[in-house]
Amino acid sequence: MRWINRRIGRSNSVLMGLMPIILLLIVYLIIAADRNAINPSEKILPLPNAMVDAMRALVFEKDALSGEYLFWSDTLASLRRLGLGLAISTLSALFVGLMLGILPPVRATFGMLVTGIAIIPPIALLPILFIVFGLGETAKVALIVIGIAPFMMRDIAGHIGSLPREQIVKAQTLGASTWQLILRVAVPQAMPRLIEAVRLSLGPAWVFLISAEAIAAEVGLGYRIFLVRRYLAMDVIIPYVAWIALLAAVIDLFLVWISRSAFGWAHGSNR
Amino acid sequence: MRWINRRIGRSNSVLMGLMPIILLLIVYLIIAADRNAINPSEKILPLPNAMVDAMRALVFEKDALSGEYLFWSDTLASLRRLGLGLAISTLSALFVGLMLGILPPVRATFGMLVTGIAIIPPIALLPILFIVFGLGETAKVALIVIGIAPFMMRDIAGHIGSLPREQIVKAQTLGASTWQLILRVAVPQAMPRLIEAVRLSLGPAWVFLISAEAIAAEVGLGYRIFLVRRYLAMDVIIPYVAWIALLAAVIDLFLVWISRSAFGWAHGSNR
Amino acid sequence: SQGPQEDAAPKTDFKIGWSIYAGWMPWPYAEQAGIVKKWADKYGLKIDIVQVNDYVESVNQYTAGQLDGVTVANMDALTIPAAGGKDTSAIIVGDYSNGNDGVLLKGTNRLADIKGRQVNLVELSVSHYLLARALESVGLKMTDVRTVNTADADIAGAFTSPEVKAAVAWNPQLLTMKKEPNAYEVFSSANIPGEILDLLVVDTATLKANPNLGKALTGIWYETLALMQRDDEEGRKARAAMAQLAGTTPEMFEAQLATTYLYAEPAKAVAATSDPALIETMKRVRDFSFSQGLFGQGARSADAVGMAFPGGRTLGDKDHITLRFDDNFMKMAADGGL
Amino acid sequence: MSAMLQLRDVSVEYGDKIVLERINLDIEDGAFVSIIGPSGAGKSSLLRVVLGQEAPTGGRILLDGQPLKPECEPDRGVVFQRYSVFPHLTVLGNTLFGFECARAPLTARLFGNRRKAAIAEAEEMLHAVGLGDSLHLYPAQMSGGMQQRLAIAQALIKRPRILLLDEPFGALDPGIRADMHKLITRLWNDYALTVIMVTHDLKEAFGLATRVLTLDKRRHDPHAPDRYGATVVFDLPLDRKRGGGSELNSESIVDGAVIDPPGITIDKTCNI
Amino acid sequence: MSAMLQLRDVSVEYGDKIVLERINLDIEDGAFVSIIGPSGAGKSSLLRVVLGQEAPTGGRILLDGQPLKPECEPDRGVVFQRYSVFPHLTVLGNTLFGFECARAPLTARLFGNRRKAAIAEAEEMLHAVGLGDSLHLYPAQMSGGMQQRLAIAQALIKRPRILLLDEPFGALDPGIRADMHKLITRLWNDYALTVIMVTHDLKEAFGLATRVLTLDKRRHDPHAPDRYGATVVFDLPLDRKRGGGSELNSESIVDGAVIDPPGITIDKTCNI
Ligand SMILES: Nc1ncnc2c1ncn2[C@@H]1O[C@H](COP(=O)(O)OP(=O)(O)OP(=O)(O)O)[C@@H](O)[C@H]1O
Ligand SMILES: Nc1ncnc2c1ncn2[C@@H]1O[C@H](COP(=O)(O)OP(=O)(O)OP(=O)(O)O)[C@@H](O)[C@H]1O
Ligand SMILES: [Mg+2]
Ligand SMILES: [Mg+2]
Repeated sequence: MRWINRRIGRSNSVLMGLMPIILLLIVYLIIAADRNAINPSEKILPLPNAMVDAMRALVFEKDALSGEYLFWSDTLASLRRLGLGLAISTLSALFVGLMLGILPPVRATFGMLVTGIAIIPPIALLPILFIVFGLGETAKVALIVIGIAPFMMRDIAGHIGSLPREQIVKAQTLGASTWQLILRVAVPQAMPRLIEAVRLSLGPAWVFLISAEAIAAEVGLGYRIFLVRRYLAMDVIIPYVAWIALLAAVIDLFLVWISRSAFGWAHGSNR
Repeated sequence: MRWINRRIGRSNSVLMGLMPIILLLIVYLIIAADRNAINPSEKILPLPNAMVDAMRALVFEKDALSGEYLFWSDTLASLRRLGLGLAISTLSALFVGLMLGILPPVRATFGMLVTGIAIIPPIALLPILFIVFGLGETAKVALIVIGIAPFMMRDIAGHIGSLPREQIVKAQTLGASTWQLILRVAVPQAMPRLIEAVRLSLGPAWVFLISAEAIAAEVGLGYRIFLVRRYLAMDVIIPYVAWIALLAAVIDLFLVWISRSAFGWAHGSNR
Repeated sequence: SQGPQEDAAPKTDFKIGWSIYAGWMPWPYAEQAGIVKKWADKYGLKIDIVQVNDYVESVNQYTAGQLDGVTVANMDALTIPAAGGKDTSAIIVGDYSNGNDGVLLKGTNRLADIKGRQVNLVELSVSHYLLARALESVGLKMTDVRTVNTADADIAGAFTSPEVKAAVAWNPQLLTMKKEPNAYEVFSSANIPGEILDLLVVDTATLKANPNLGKALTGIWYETLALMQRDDEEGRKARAAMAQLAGTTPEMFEAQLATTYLYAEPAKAVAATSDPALIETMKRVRDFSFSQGLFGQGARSADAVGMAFPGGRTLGDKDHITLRFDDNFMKMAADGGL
Repeated sequence: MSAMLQLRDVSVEYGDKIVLERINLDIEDGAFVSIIGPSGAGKSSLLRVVLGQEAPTGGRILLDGQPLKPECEPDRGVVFQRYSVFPHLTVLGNTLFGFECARAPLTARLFGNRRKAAIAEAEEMLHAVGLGDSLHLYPAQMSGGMQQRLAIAQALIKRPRILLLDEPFGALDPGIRADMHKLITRLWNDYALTVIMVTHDLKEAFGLATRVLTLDKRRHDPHAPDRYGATVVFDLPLDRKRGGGSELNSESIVDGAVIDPPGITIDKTCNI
Repeated sequence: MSAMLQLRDVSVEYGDKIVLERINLDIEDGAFVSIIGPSGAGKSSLLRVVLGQEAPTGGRILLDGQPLKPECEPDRGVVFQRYSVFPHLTVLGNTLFGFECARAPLTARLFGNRRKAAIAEAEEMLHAVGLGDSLHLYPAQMSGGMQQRLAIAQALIKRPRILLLDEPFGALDPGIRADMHKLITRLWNDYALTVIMVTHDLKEAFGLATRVLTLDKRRHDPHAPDRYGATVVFDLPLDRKRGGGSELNSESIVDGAVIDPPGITIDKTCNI
């Protein structure tokens, strides 16, 4: 059977998907074991037992200074910032993306601006951001929003802009005003795409979150990673990154699930 | 006339697009003039004349030590890295995206891996990156590639995966093998989307380039920005960022032009 | 593999990393001025002076074996490569910070007012150490302040934010931050002379296999220092070039040099290295680092990392000596034996 | 009184290609106009300009004596050739859409009793087009003919003043097609609609309409096929009047169709 | 010898909805089978399983006695109901695609003389379907009927062993439709094709085919409309034989059609 036509069952697919990941893990273990054999205090590629040791204190023991379980307070702080950043970005992307995509005058006026903002690397202008947003939580959330929202806006605008013209015409002949058309035709059809855009932005969002936490923070996953980078504690960094990947994967799966259950029409077998 | 139906002419659209940008400039000038009146050694929001002064030496004067025009050698170095990073990302996105999108077994095996890589924030693993790729040009290009390629791969895979099933079936009934189907049906239809993905990735690519140059470089736009950031020399940083935005905008327009001239079929009025 | 315990074979190509700091600017200048090539040729070597913009990354890369040597502060030499099991030799003690690091407060010039404030600084760096020493000097404890980790590249920008009321930083950022209206320097490394040392370290195994590397580096260093110390046109030109390499003006650079105590003559450096006060300093640095957990979760005592000093004196675990203060090459330079 | 819809020298071009050339046409209020003509002649293009979806390249279109805005208004309904319905709405949702827009300007959604009333109306229409059993299917789950019927129901339920139909019954079997003929005739009668319908079925064209237009090229240059556009070559008024029964004997179609295939004979003398 | 294509108890379900129920069918080599039936009966679904695009939910399909792989092979050609052509290829490119796949396994592109020969062949086919003037248009620039003709040309030029047509002539005017009838009859004759065609035009169904199948539900439960699926309710062999002339008097259609509208009369006695 031709490769294009081979359908893979659900459980098989999970198994096959795990294979390369397990392979990578094994490769890592071999290289790490090798390096550890040469240098018993190897820091760069620690073995799992070193990671477990390093993490145990962070996960299960209260920090003497703050009286908190560092790992969990890091996770909570980062998730709060990420959630807020994603929520603001998603809402503004929906709003601005729709306007840009469906209203030619808005596109003419603000299209260039959004492209411009999308293009300017925000981390280059940090001092100005500090003035506007200060150094606290606002700044961190703002960096996430500035980092990912313009991309999402453009993506949604592009998607809405390419809705078949017939649909727009049809809606108008059925009496839809601009507002009704946005509410009932554009928004619902933008939703699955919006979820897709959030999924694609998840990686960049973490990047900006970690950058923000690297710049000024007292708690957070990115804070901890950049802090312990000062003494090359890969035995903490690697578990933290794995934890971030796991969190991101869970969010990703959750988004897929939402999209499938709420917008089934967009996932039907397209005949 | 309803807002949805207002078509804006080309020249009008340019004028309207410039308006908010000019407005922002004016706002900047007012605030900057204000701050400069209060504090004559204001550093964060410099006035244009300060920027011109600061840039003159970089743009027009040979550096005594290296005998180079710093601004131009920075630009050249950064553009080379960016170009290489984008080229590698684009090619790998095309290749991997196609395979993931069209071949179910490949998707089952590597889909999870690509998602995983897309999700892991590469800057958290910088030490490992530099160890693997060294401190030279490779690492900088690699950071760009790791930063944007997974997103592009997923985007292309998604697009190819949602090609109407009829087309795939039709091609097979016309005798196309998997290879021919990829070559003649999937690749050409992926191209406009690929250009779109490059456009959307341009912003993140600059972010990663600047991050890489901030860590290890001797020349480059991001290097210079981070070098003078220690002195809060916004009179250099702002022109540099503006220059980056201009370069990015030119690349963006160029990509739009390529897409329109080479893939006209994808831009025809969809009736 | 780049395992440091391996007996490195003799080789001729070396990479030395540096990052921007007043006391280290002689290195890139020496390269541009041809001094590096001159000495390298003399010993039949090829020495590459590599700039790493991000200081921590330069030390990390050295630890990872990507660089044969790196410019580093004494505390970081101890906590990153040495604690990471990489046997490291400090062959040049270049200077100590004599005001290059400082504690800044806004709106008050009394150090004691820092109590209860939020302090922005690069955590776990020499700034942290300086803060600890400053607090100690007025009888405060670390828990009396709240520290916020702030990236060194951004601390100058962050300090302009009205939220930030206290910060610890080093030059050149410190100079920029001092200009902020209402900012006072309430404590500086000038109050603890000789405790924050700037070193050139190389991999011990590489050095053993290639003693010529140590000779060439020491030769380069002292020839360049001699040049930049001159008060004539040439000396000024050298300093101006270094200023430009650091991305700043000659005036600013001179100001930074003024707070850097350079051991311009090798004899002085040798004296400082063999002074028992160095052991005292390193003990204090070590204890601070251990209390902050910088030796990693595995370390059970401050003695986990062993250090060796001239004259066979040691500190900490004698069986695991990974940081060696080696004055042999500086001695050779002092004796004109290079 | 002048005609409701007036086309004056209307032409449509795509780039160099001239599709419609100087079309002059008056359509009276309440007319049922069939448009026939070869494939690619420009029938759909003509509907598009009348709909307001595209502006003609040349000439003017007047509606009630006023220039037509290049915009689609709810007084004109349409069924596109490639039947397009909203993929994110069910059959019922698609049919309700017009009501919801008209009756709930702000939310575009109906609730409570008003919703029930609207649903009842929609269900009646859907039963009439034979989709009474498929209220909750999404378009992706329907056959081609079902989607086409949905598009018809969606347009008819609004009772637009002018109804533009582009091969509306093309994908339907004869039985359902006959039902549709009856339905459209009834609505045309009861609500005084003006209908413009493109079709390839001559019997349908002549059977339903009060007037048949043929669109074709008058001149053809074999070396430059795009040089001349199509125009109205025949304009045939029929004597069918509103209120009269359909000229098409729908009964015979239903009788002779799928239900009883052996009854069908190919009648060579049948000249359509 | 057993039939070329054998369906044994084939059924198709979508979720709870039973569409086709236990279909048993033998189709001989060289047959021309028309399938008629009400909209939504499952005609397209039947074509999809025969094509291999979908696997039947139950039952077996045998081709030449071998189980059919759930995969589309080049021995089966298809024209979909919603004519789908490649949007990124011109008319010529779409038509050449089949040749290029067959004759250039590696590059899927032809060059030089081989390309010229292929183009000549493609142009001939495109002339036959009336697209000779539109070689370089993209699908987005064509009318519905033109796209449908392109899809037909694309499938016919490969001369597949089994040709599956889903309402192939639905969007065509009578003149072109008659040309198409002649074309398909000629190809069926000359290349010994087996044709399975879904159509709503009874005259077409009976005029072209050697056998007419009617697909419909045998039982219908008004309270559970999805409960029973459609099956073959009538299976009518006709006496048309390969090589014989078309039963359809195409001439009369061409004569009586668009070219000369006044000649058309609605013949009420015409029982189709
Ligand atoms: N993906 C799906 N999910 C649910 N039901 C479906 C799906 N696809 C098709 N159906 C149902 O299958 C039935 C048959 O569809 P099919 O397209 O085969 O009909 P058809 O006989 O070709 O009709 P038409 O003449 O209108 O084209 C329809 O009632 C339709 O609702
Ligand atoms: N975007 C376009 N660019 C170029 N030519 C176009 C475009 N749209 C339509 N045409 C041309 O306009 C002509 C008329 O198209 P139209 O769709 O109006 O035909 P039609 O009479 O509806 O045909 P059919 O009966 O096949 O639907 C066609 O020849 C087509 O090639
Ligand atoms: Mg048409
Ligand atoms: Mg069908």
